[in-house]
Amino acid sequence: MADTNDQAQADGSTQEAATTDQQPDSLSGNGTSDEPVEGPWTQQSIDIPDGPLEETLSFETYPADQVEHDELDIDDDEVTDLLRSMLLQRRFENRCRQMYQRQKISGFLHLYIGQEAVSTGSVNAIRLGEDSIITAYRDHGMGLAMGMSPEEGMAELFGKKTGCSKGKGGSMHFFDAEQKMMGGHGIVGAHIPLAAGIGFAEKYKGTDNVCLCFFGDGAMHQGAFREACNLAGIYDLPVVFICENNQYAMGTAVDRAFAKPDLFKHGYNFDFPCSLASGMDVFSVNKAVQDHVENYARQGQPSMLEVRTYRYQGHSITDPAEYRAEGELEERKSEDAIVRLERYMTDRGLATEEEIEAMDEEVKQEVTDAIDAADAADFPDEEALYDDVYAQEDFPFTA
Amino acid sequence: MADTNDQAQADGSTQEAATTDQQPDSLSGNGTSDEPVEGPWTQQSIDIPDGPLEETLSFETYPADQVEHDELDIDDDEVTDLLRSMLLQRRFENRCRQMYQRQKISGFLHLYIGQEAVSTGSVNAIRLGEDSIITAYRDHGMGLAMGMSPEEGMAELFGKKTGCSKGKGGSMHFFDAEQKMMGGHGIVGAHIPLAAGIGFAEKYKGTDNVCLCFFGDGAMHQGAFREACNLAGIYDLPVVFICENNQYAMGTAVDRAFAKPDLFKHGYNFDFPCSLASGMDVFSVNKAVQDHVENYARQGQPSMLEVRTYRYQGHSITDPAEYRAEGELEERKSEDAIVRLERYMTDRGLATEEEIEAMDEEVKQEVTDAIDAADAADFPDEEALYDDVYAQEDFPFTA
Amino acid sequence: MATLQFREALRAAMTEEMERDENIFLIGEEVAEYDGAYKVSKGMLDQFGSDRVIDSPISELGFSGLGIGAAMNGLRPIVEFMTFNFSFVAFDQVVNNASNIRYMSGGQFDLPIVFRGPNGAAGQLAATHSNSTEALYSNFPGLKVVSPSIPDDGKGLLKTAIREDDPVVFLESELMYGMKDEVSEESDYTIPLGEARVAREGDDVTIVAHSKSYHVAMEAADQLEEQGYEAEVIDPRTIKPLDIETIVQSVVKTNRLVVVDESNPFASIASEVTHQVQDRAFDYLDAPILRVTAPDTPAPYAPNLLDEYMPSAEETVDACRRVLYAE
Amino acid sequence: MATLQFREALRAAMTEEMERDENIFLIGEEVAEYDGAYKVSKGMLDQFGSDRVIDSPISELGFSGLGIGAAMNGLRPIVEFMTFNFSFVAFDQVVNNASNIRYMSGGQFDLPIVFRGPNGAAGQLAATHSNSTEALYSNFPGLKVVSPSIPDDGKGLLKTAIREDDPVVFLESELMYGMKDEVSEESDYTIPLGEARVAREGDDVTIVAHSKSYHVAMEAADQLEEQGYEAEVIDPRTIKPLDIETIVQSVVKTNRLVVVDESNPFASIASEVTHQVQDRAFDYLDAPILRVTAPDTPAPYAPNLLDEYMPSAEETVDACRRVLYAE
Ligand SMILES: Cc1ncc(C[n+]2csc(CCOP(=O)(O)OP(=O)(O)O)c2C)c(N)n1
Ligand SMILES: Cc1ncc(C[n+]2csc(CCOP(=O)(O)OP(=O)(O)O)c2C)c(N)n1
Ligand SMILES: [Mg+2]
Ligand SMILES: [Mg+2]
Repeated sequence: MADTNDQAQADGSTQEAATTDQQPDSLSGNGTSDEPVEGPWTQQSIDIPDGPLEETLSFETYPADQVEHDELDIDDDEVTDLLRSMLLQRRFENRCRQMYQRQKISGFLHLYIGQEAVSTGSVNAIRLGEDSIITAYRDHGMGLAMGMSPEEGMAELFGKKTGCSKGKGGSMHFFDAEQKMMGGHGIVGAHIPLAAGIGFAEKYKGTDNVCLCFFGDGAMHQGAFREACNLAGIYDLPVVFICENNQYAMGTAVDRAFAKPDLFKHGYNFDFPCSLASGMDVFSVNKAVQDHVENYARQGQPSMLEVRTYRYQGHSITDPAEYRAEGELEERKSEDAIVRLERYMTDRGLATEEEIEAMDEEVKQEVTDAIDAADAADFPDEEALYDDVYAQEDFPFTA
Repeated sequence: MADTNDQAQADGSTQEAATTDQQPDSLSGNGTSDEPVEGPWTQQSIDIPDGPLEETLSFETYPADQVEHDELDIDDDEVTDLLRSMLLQRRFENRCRQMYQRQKISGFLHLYIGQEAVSTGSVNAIRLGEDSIITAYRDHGMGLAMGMSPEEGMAELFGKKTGCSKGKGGSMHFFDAEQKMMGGHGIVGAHIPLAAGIGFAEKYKGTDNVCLCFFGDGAMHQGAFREACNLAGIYDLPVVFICENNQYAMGTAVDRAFAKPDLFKHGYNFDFPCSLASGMDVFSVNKAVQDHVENYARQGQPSMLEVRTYRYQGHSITDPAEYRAEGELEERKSEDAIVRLERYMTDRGLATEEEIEAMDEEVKQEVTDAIDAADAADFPDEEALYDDVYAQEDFPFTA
Repeated sequence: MATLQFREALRAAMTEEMERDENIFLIGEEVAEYDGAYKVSKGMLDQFGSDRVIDSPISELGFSGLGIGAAMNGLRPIVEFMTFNFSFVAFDQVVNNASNIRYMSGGQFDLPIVFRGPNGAAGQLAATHSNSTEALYSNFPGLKVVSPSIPDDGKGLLKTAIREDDPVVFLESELMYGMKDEVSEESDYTIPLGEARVAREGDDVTIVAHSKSYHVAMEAADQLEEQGYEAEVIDPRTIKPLDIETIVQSVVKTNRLVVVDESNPFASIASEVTHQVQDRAFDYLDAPILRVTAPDTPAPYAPNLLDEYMPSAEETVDACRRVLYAE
Repeated sequence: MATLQFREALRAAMTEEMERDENIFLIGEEVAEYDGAYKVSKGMLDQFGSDRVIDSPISELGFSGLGIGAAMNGLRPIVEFMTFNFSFVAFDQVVNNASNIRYMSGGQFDLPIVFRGPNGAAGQLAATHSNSTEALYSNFPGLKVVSPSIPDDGKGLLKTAIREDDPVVFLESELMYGMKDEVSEESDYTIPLGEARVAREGDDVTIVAHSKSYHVAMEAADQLEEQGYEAEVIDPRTIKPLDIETIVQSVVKTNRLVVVDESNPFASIASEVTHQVQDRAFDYLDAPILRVTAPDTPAPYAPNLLDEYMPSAEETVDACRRVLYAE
């Protein structure tokens, strides 16, 4: 990012974090050989200003219950779609748990239950199929929210050839190139630089598409976060870095692991606009992501958004989550984003309880059908072991 | 770091970056099994406060020419020592350049000329032999400032067995375990986590020794910086993270490479006290490091200090440094820290020009003697190739 | 002797050593409050407190480096990688810092640090979570690499590793943590690094295998016995230093060698054993040395593909029969 | 044919490909304004502008990952590591992301990315700056590994690598950048990956060597000739896929093999060549396969130790004489 001459001046001038100053276009920052760099610092090393230097930061917030669907250009039918999307994720994953117990699913299984407003609210804020999303291994919800069919998802979990990744990736590796769902990634933090690259490609090709990069609170520990954000900053990449803070990384609560647990503020080191949103209200998420996408990412300004949410299940299916405080889960559940949206709809006459009930039944049936389809599908052929290792066809290289 | 409940509250309360709040003692942060964590966030995910949230930061500065030696508890003789130390580094490295041309020295050779006030001012602020220092590959100056003899240094550069690392490490790897000079490290940024570990060991053993960790502006790009700082923050480690900002990483000027070129502010993400000092005045450096050591590090509070300085030579001996702006080097040289200190001494009658001249000659002779000694010394015995690979003696393992 | 799970044997090693030497500490993700992702460190926080059993954020590079710095400054860290897949983000710290600082400093610093955790495939976890790292780490001089196959060795070797003044990469296995076996209760039970264990004697063919593959090899040996062949099974236990003498002696006797190693094959431990053995026992070999490894593909998720992927006793028997010219 | 330095041949490859396909870009430290740390990309910023020749901060993990993401999204990045020593901080990106994403996604993404830069020892740079990485990267399925020894191959192979839809690790050499030789000027000059080059024919002994070691091997072959032995020198050029057929054919003829490889020996390319050759040509081998490598120590700084450390023509001649039972 540039236009930092003033800041580098370190003259104590007040500056808002959420500015959207004009960014230079060159990918290599503000230095090219034609325009020789005239760094402000050449005046600076000796002329350190008298201190203390002060700087005031400002962060936008998106609390729950503050915005209604019509303010967000969401029409009544779409509200139903939002609920349907969230219900589908919930019902799908409830059955995943059961299928794991029945040993239809194996490996790691990280459930997203409780966080559905984040995926649904976010996906609704982008141009699906043009903008892209990348996330970590807790990815079923995002996949479904992006339009992946429950059959493809369930088949992947069952390790079937009809799965979204042909049974090669499993739970942590849902991919859907068509919808620009760029995965499902299992190494904590390692997909964050990929997001910078995805955004880079959009800028390079001259589109105004953006990339939403989701990662957990725990992923922010990885050096990858810093490197990726800084690159996005200097190359002005259309990426929104979204921390899905569900308050734990496995058993580690955020404030045990961060010197500065206000995660949304961590964009400061990259001069990003930074905001904090509630992840328990699909409209709050939607508004926050819309703002970040339209005001920042599409303008070539990377930014940081923290969404506070909560996972109801343990980290993975084998985690009893004994590290929670007593009553914590129950309290969280009382704010459930699905229940909230249902209430919102009935309160406003957008749907009756019966209609919602019917939709829920429909969704459950859809998931049951998905399970049946996945069950009926074939495992990959044995030769598939050697497929897709390389683009090159003649593989294995040596017999 | 802890006591962040208020910040995590994100309630917009004003907070100074340079606070030195009491830190908890437990190495595993503020969560232990005896004291169950009661995270503030459990109230928070839904109760996102109304925004915008504001926060005011405050940073200390240490400009040049603002502090005199007696205010720093430096007596008159010590001032002479400081000058001598800086002169030794300068003269030593000038001869290094020559010795490289004569092919006595090979490999990479990164000269520190121009930055001597940083090493000398810093070393004078610690308890040598108890506190430790770790730095990158531009390490000759730091070694000499810490009391390494020029013979040992020069012999290392010549690849002789009498070198400070027995000829195994060369220019980038000066080590002196005795003085707690923990190296000399060639992989950019990779020594920063080591500093956290060195500090960790001091805390673990219950000393109040500290570790100064020096790194270049370029090293702050590495994810290692983020990870190390955060660990230092949560474990309350006695480390001062000192960025020696000489304004370039190889040919890349700071503001081309950082989304936020105010490097001293990057401690914010770890809730560190952060300051900015001039590296062209040995007293400014000394005061800044003293403050950070005594007020923060010895109290178990990691902190961040940026020292603005300048390297007169190219990145390494083979770099013509054509990326500089015209006149830039000359302007920098006009602020030379050695010239400044000499003027300071003559102005105050601490030394006459003749005395300084004489000392300079003495130092030059010392360097000449070091060269002669290095020249006369033996290369390592051929079997030394197999020494010090392991502590274990019987090596190579197989014939 | 006590009957212990593998994880308990490892825990016993750490616990006994930590009781003996207060400079030893354990750091890693979820090792303390969570009792370890795989419960290897269960109860250790309670016993040693949070100054010595330390939860780390998900910063492998950071806490590996912290361990190395602490080792340079007088402590003896045990660094747990939740799995060795995650050591790749810390790769530079292990292979450039831990391995080289002693050498580059002319021997001024001891590096008494153990990097430990599970290695290799552990079920349907797909490609990024199924890496075998022994070939990578043993390529680097300055590191020692240990990979026990049975709980008793786990205990004895881990105790030794902790006492070493050199950095040790100690490779365990998720799938073996629950395995129960007899484990020595001697308080000073250490097993020297670099000594292979001849687990089963036989005259017909030598099988070298470590970690999970060792159990595959033992099963294969049983099957071979039924077919009338006596396999000698050697568990190298330490990959580096490798006890090549013991392997060569066996090959001199059997004239045939099969290496079982679940790693990807290219430039693997199996390749290395082949090189060293043919160099030293060329005239004794009656057949090419064969290896039974994972194929040269990433690990798949689908259960049938994964079955196909992992080395099996059947493949091992086949390889042995081939070097025995039994078909 | 033109006479070009190695660096110029590589630059020609990049330049021609970038002229052909605008989705190709170059990113790395100092590649643009500084013209490349070793001047490989000299002038490319001027030709292609700062949108396609891009200076990166010292964030190997970050910009490698950026390259991978860009490759997933339709571009064809060339990622320069200033040296491959620094790829270790990006190791996870290369070996877990670049190599696996095609597989884990069931083939939904092409990964047309080249990671290139100098590899191996380059004079007195000491241990952390002298790593040979070919064994490490070729251990990972999903990656291809190329390491040319002469400028013409450099050009032809780099052009091919850039056109591949698979991730390619392309290993160059600082010490060879200045080497001049004839290079094809054909506009579409590509050399297929996986085809070795028989650089010198001979009936007595086969020497396999790549990169700098290739030149050591050629020198050894000259010396052997003077001693009355004809060595066949094979430059594999591509480490993965490895053209084992060509090597085996040669061994079938010469019955003797020496591998020269400046890497540390344990689980190295040399080990792998040994394994594959003895597997396929067991009955043709008249002597054990020997390797001439760096010793199993970190690289030292002192000039005399470094001389001792690097594989030499003399050692290669000695090894050849040993397999020839010439002494
Ligand atoms: C580099 C790395 N280290 C460790 C792990 C093991 N691991 C998997 S998930 C996880 C916790 C991540 O927490 P967070 O980022 O908050 O995501 P959440 O599970 O809460 O969605 C850990 C430590 C890993 N996959 N990758
Ligand atoms: C991880 C890594 N990447 C790249 C390099 C090559 N390199 C050596 S020094 C350097 C510049 C570092 O600049 P800075 O940190 O500002 O230190 P300075 O040279 O200015 O003292 C680079 C890119 C390296 N040694 N390590
Ligand atoms: Mg989390
Ligand atoms: Mg610098």
